[in-house]
Amino acid sequence: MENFTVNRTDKEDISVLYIGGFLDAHTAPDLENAIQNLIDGERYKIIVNFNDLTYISSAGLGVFMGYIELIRNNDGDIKMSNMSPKIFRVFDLLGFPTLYDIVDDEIKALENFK
Amino acid sequence: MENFTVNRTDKEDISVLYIGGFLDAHTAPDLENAIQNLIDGERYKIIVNFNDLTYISSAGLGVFMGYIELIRNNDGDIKMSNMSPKIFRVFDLLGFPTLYDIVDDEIKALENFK
Amino acid sequence: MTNVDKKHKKAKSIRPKFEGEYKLRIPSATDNLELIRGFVAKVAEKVGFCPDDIGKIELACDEACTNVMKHAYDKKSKNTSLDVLIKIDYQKLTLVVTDHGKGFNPNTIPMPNLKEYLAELKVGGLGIYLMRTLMDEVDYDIKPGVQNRVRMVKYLIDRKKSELVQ
Amino acid sequence: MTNVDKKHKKAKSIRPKFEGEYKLRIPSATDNLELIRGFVAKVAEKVGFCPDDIGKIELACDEACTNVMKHAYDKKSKNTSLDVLIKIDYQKLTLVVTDHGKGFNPNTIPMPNLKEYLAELKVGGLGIYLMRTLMDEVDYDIKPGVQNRVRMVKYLIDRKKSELVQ
Ligand SMILES: Nc1ncnc2c1ncn2[C@@H]1O[C@H](COP(=O)(O)OP(=O)(O)O)[C@@H](O)[C@H]1O
Ligand SMILES: Nc1ncnc2c1ncn2[C@@H]1O[C@H](COP(=O)(O)OP(=O)(O)O)[C@@H](O)[C@H]1O
Repeated sequence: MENFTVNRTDKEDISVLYIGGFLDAHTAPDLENAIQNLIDGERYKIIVNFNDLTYISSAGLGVFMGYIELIRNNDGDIKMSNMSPKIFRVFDLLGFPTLYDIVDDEIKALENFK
Repeated sequence: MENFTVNRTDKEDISVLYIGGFLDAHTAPDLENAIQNLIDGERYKIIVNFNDLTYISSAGLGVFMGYIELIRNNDGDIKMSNMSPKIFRVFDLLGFPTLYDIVDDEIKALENFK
Repeated sequence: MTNVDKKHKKAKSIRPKFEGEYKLRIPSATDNLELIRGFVAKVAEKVGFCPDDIGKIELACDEACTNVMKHAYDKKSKNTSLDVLIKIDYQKLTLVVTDHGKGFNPNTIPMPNLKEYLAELKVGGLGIYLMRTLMDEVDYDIKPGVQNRVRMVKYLIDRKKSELVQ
Repeated sequence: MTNVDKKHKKAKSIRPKFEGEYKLRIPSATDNLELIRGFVAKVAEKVGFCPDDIGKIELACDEACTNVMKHAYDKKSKNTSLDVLIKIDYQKLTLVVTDHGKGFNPNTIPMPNLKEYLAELKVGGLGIYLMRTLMDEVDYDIKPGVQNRVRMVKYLIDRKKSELVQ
């Protein structure tokens, strides 16, 4: 059983991270590694597709907080798409939608990078 | 969440019980009720279709042991079909295949009543 | 026929008890979070909470346990454990997470001002805030080195409300 | 930039421990069997047992707990509880199910002769037989009214064998 999965697809200068399973204090380092890899490759335009994510805790939210400044300072962004209502509610509870571009699907997220 | 489900379909003089979920000491009485209802209606030709059953313990096996004699004394039988390998293994461990007619699918079970 | 009669007596069905205590003691390590969440969610489901509230209880419990795993013990400590107690009755679910670590003073932990927090792009410091937001009551009982507890309550009254709404 | 650096330090990853104890105390009622099975199965999965062996451990634990729920306590007793302890290390999983009920003498319980059993169409009496068949070691420690325990061991060596086979 895979607790947490992260798969990357590059679409020109934009990278999409597909995340699945649960993102908690145990699996957050896996997502950090994936984002760190993008940064090491100077790829700052990032879409995180939440389609297969079933659970998130504050440890998961913290990963995004940890990188957003650096990424934006490099003309990039983290855009988020395909969140289930359950996951969105946690982001919403903490006011994250004012800080992050959270959109319905990946196509919209790609458009917003144009 | 339904822990255990049992649905009945009558095909002429044969009744099929479709069981699903888990059959343990907690849910065994539900299966007993379903079989008791058949007996009360003098329907002794019974197929139990295990297709959706995910788990069985000895309490579940006991239900079949409790009725088989009465049913056979009335020219009936309990035939079993569509068991997953996991469920079959428990029956097998206890030698039940020598006592019960356990077949691959419902069609075969119906045929065996002819 | 007594023998046959005996066989036909119904298997004893022990009725669900909606009052009771469920206790868990497990190693204080993040790879157990999934296990704890699954357990707490099932108990919450048994009591009759709606999926939304089950999700809230699960998350609040995760946050409390994550805090124990991250903050309660020195890294060198061995055999560190964490207790989760779930008490259920008709009206409410009480969740008590206990550690035997160094403790802290919850009064000195300010609740984050979310706007300021987001503006400053801080990392962390959201756990206790979430717990207080998700649950109806949250209080701490800290005895450093002995027993540190956080007690959280969720009332089941919400069930009726949410059943009406949905 | 120290502030930014700080943020980028990796979240602490606390490594899975393959040694440790998991304890559960729950009300002695059959509606908790599912909860127990789910918990035990997850721990067995963590240790690395193959699906077959996880199923065996789950069933053996169910049988032991069902026996407590059916036989250990008088029907009138209130607040009756059952303990499940899972100890894991690299080589084996040990499952201890404890009740505080009336106890029994396991030596007087004959192992069923399966052929005879089936020929006589008996109901029940398969639980302990299953436990002994499914697990590598099973022993009882009975102190009526105080503490009655069944201890069952499953060795993880089977893992390699089954990994080779599959
Ligand atoms: N069980 C605990 N043991 C010791 N310290 C704790 C415990 N729970 C919380 N704390 C302290 O409270 C602080 C705030 O916790 P929280 O709001 O969850 O945010 P975070 O864990 O991200 O820092 C922690 O940084 C820690 O210092
Ligand atoms: N925890 C227990 N407390 C009291 N008696 C027990 C306990 N476990 C088993 N027994 C006794 O052992 C007998 C055999 O158990 P088992 O093989 O599981 O079959 P069954 O439960 O179907 O009778 C039970 O009928 C009961 O008398």
